[in-house]
Amino acid sequence: MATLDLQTITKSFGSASVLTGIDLAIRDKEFVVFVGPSGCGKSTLLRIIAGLEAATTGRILIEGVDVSMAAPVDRGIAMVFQSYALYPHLSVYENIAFPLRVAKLPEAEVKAKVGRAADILQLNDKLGLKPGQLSGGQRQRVAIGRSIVRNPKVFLFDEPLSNLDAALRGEMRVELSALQRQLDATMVYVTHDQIEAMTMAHRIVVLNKGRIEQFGTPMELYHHPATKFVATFIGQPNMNLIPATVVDTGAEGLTVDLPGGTRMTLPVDASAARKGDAVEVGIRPENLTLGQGVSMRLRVLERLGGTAIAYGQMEDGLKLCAALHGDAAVHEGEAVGLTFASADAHVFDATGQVMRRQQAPARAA
Amino acid sequence: MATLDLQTITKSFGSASVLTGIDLAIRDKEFVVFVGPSGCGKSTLLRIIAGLEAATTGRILIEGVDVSMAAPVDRGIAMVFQSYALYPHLSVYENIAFPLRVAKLPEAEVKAKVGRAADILQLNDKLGLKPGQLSGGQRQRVAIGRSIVRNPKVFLFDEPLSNLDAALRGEMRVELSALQRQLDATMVYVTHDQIEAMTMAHRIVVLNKGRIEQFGTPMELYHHPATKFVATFIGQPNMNLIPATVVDTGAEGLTVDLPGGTRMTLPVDASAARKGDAVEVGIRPENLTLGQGVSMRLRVLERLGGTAIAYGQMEDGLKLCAALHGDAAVHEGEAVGLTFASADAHVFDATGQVMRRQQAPARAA
Amino acid sequence: MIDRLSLLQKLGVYAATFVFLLFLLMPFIEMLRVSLRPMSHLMTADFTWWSEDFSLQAYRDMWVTVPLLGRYIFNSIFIAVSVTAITMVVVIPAAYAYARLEFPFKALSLGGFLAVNMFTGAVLLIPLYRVLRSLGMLNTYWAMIVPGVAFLIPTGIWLLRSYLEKIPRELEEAAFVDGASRLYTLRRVVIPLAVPGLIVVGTAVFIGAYAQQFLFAITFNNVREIQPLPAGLFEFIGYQDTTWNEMMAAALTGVLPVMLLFLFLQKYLVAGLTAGAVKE
Amino acid sequence: MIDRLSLLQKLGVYAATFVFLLFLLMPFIEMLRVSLRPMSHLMTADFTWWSEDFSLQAYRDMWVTVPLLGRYIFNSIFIAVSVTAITMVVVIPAAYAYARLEFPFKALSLGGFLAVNMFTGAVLLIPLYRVLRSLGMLNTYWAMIVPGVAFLIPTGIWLLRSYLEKIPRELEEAAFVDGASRLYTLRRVVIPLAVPGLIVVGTAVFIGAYAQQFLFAITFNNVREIQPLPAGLFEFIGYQDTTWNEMMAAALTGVLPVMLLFLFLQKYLVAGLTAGAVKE
Repeated sequence: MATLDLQTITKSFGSASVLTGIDLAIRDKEFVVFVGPSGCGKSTLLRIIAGLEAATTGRILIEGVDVSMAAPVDRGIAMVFQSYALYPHLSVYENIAFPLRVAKLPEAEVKAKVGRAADILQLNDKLGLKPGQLSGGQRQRVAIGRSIVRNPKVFLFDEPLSNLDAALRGEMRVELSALQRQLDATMVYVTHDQIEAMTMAHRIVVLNKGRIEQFGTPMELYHHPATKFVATFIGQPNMNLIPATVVDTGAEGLTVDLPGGTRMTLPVDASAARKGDAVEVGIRPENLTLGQGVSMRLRVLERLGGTAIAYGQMEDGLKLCAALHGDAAVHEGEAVGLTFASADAHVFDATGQVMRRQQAPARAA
Repeated sequence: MATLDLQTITKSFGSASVLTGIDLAIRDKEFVVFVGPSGCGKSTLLRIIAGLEAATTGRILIEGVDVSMAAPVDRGIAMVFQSYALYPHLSVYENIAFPLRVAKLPEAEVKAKVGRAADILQLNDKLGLKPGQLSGGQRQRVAIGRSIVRNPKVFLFDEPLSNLDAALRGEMRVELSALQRQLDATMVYVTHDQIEAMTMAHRIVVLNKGRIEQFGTPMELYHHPATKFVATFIGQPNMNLIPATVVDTGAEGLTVDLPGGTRMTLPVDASAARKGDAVEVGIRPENLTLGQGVSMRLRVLERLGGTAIAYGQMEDGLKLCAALHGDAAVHEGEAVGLTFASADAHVFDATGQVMRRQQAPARAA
Repeated sequence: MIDRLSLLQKLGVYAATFVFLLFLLMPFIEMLRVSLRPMSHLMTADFTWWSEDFSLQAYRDMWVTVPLLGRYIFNSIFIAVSVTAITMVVVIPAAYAYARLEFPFKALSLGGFLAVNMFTGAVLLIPLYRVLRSLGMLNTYWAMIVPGVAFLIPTGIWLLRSYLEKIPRELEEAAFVDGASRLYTLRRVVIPLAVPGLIVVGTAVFIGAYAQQFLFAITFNNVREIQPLPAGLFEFIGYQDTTWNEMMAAALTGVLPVMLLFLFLQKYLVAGLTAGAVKE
Repeated sequence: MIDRLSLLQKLGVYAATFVFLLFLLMPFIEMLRVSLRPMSHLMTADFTWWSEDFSLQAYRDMWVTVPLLGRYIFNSIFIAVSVTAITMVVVIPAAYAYARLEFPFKALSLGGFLAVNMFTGAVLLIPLYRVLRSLGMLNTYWAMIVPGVAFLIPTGIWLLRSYLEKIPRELEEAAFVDGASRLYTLRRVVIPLAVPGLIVVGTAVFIGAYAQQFLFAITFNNVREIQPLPAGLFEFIGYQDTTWNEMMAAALTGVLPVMLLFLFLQKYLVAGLTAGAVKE
């Protein structure tokens, strides 16, 4: 339905800078997720798009029209709040009808539009109830119902699943994905949960300290994280980071010494690296296997059926985590050797920037 | 250090019954997790053990001594609260020392005990700070510090990780497991998160509507759920439940007709079943593979790298979920056939009770 | 939390509660006792809880002694109701502004309101007299209504503000996103949710208005027909002796209709007093 | 939420705020003006904001006209401070009980407190007189302190209770689990965390005590030496004429030390007024 462009958005509260120069072009019908740790500015950015807060500088364009100074209702956006923000004294019907009442639509039109929204969200038999009588998932659906009756161009979601329990969260994730396809709408979704981001988004914006760390598809972020921050934020359990020293650079990659003395040549773009540089080798727990390589003392083993997550420490105290086969014959307290394929390694320089991997899955998911 | 026995504990608020006849024997040095949906009574049960609420009937024994009428401090328990309950006006040192101050210990002894707790929890350089200056994980550690200075016999944890973000939660889970080993203490831990329960517990108590549904090791619960409730509560994504009709019973198991006409013989104890009975066949998403069996229309496919979670609906509207290989050649919107090994199936009768599986992984994890 | 008290401790708690309430209620009990006894027995010093000469005679005689008594009771209630109505009309938007908006001198003026209350009693009577005289309001109902409103607005804002702050901000933001104006939101969202708080604050203002009218009446009004009850009670003080028993009976009778109203509102008052944040 | 106002609307908001504050502050301004002008010019009806004959003469003369003025100011503050201290000692445990414990007649007595306040002004004066007389307290400081305490306890409980309720219950439960008694918890956990609330409630009680003393003083006391300022002001009313300007000057001077204290406490007051639940 609509494109959404953010141009050099900044936001400061007094002397505290919350957002610094956000540039972003969201395509029509795209499902974009803003993800990042708390305090990264993702909610503020959403509220600026909604018109609940004013950007300090910068422009917001919806369908190419500058709406930076427009009221929320004139921007063609709708927002679903974290707490759902349902009016406890109004029925489900009146909650969904609220935006239409504000717009003073005739009763017949209100009835038709609320009915259509209730159909989509399977709320027909709940219209007479008060929000207090609904379950968490139903309240969530009422909040979505209120947002769709106005046929907005862009939907904004502010951590809509954070108040639900784990099982329901998984279910609603699927419902929201399906809804986005059904409505064929542009959606912007804020969450701190990287799993939600990875499973729902067409493209993900990773925010950190008010800046965009990376903007790309889930698989791009997983296989080609641009920075150490993205690499450790995406994926569960977190990527391991092992300090290493550059001993050689060449066309076939970067040769490094790992702690414990193992020397490996990693297939990354080593053009900027120099002999003797301190780098960090990133390796995902799921890419570590038992074998000769680095050694750690196993502290805790979590058996999850198919896999077992092994947590341990290297001699110098560095924590490591490996996702092993469920039947791995290792025991808590013993020393375990771990190895990995050189193609699975990520390398980050001292500033946290990645060295481009040469061999890795294709960019398309 | 101590055993904990609950004998026919019940609790009612007015006419509302919250707990109905809880019997439980927790072993010395055991890590037991109470898990269940909100409102199942798990927190109330913990508060009764702590002495914050009185049971309506029943007895609590710690190390074999009846403490039902004793004050919390005389029970030899310590509790870590969901909000951590740190005193914002006191320093970390004074927070940890609080129980010792109440007990009017001499200053030298207080200093020694707080120092020891701070060593264990790596809080030595934070003792002068106020709780407001700490991160979430550090506050958590201070709360634990306050609980260990008194050398309690039993530690009680009330959803201690629910205020932390996902990454930190994983880390603290490992810390807590390690701490339990280090202190060699009996611990009771309440959570609504089945993943925490599965990864941390020696044994899990699954509570539902004030009753114990099952008490066993994580692997027992995963492979041998006693009821439909436990089966769907444990494991993520949730177990699929497919309605089926019994066509034959025998020594080799139960023969059923699945929707779509497939007939399978499932190796379960079918002695109580009768021909024509309606049963539900439970099958975990990770045990479903592509093939001839039941058919569903694929609605949403979440690609998670190694695996892809497929959500769909059968013809009669029943929702199914399957965890497929990441490279599975299926697309959203198309019909997909799914099959499973008969040994992986669980069968539940009309009352939700399981029929014992004949072939299944050993009971020990 | 469990408080395990021995039987003796429990008895102690109940006894302490009883003594405390008795201390607070002492003047009322004294009023009731006096109103029930004949004048001639009043000066006997013995204090008994129950006496055989109790009668309702004073409740009959008082209407004769002070013929305008009914009028005084009406005036009292009329003035208190008017003050409450006018105050609430001003207080609701003002408290909302203090709860939600940012504006210059917000904290300072909120503190200043407290200071205004300090003068309520006496110090301000003389300048108020001058202000009311120059406005031509002396010896009218306005003389008792306007000062009441002026002094109760700060208290009302102060009390209502904390109720409005408990209404989740997201509810208003949601209305704002849907195109509702501040006033529409106040009318359709905030006020309906604040009803328990409005009842409590309205009651508190009413009580304040009732308590204050005496001072304003004796200072700014000397027209008998519009005098409120507390001032009218002085008519029981005769040239030769004062009919204390009738005076107390009249005071209790005047408050009775209000007490019945409170009893009727009790359920809402308790709800308002114990209300936390609005849950959805 | 963003409120986009045009320049004209903004000017309107400021103008409305100004008029509203002016209305509230009018009596003070009038007091100040009168105190600054010589007696002979007071009766000229013209209202001007600033006049050339303003002088501080009245602030010097007043000490001569009423020699005990200093004593009156001291009495006022002494009575208000005593009332506040005694009230707070009773209110803190009582408010804690109302915030946290369950006991019989809880809601009813809380509502009853409101009703007590209704009588503050006048109706209760006469029975109070009788009670105080039989206790032998007339014409002592106690005559002005005891009724003040009795009437302010309900208000104090009412106000402080809502502050104490904001303290997370888990903090107290944690102390309880660690073996602390109710009183230890109150002393070491609850009171330190409630300091902003205690300052606000203490201030409100002090203001109430200051405002009420006039009525109690003129009714229950006729000893000049222990009279508080508001009653002492009447000495400016002479046989022939009233030195209005000195009276106003004395009223303002008497309140000045209190105002300075408030200014000093302002930071804490604002903190208390704007405080939400205690965060860790």
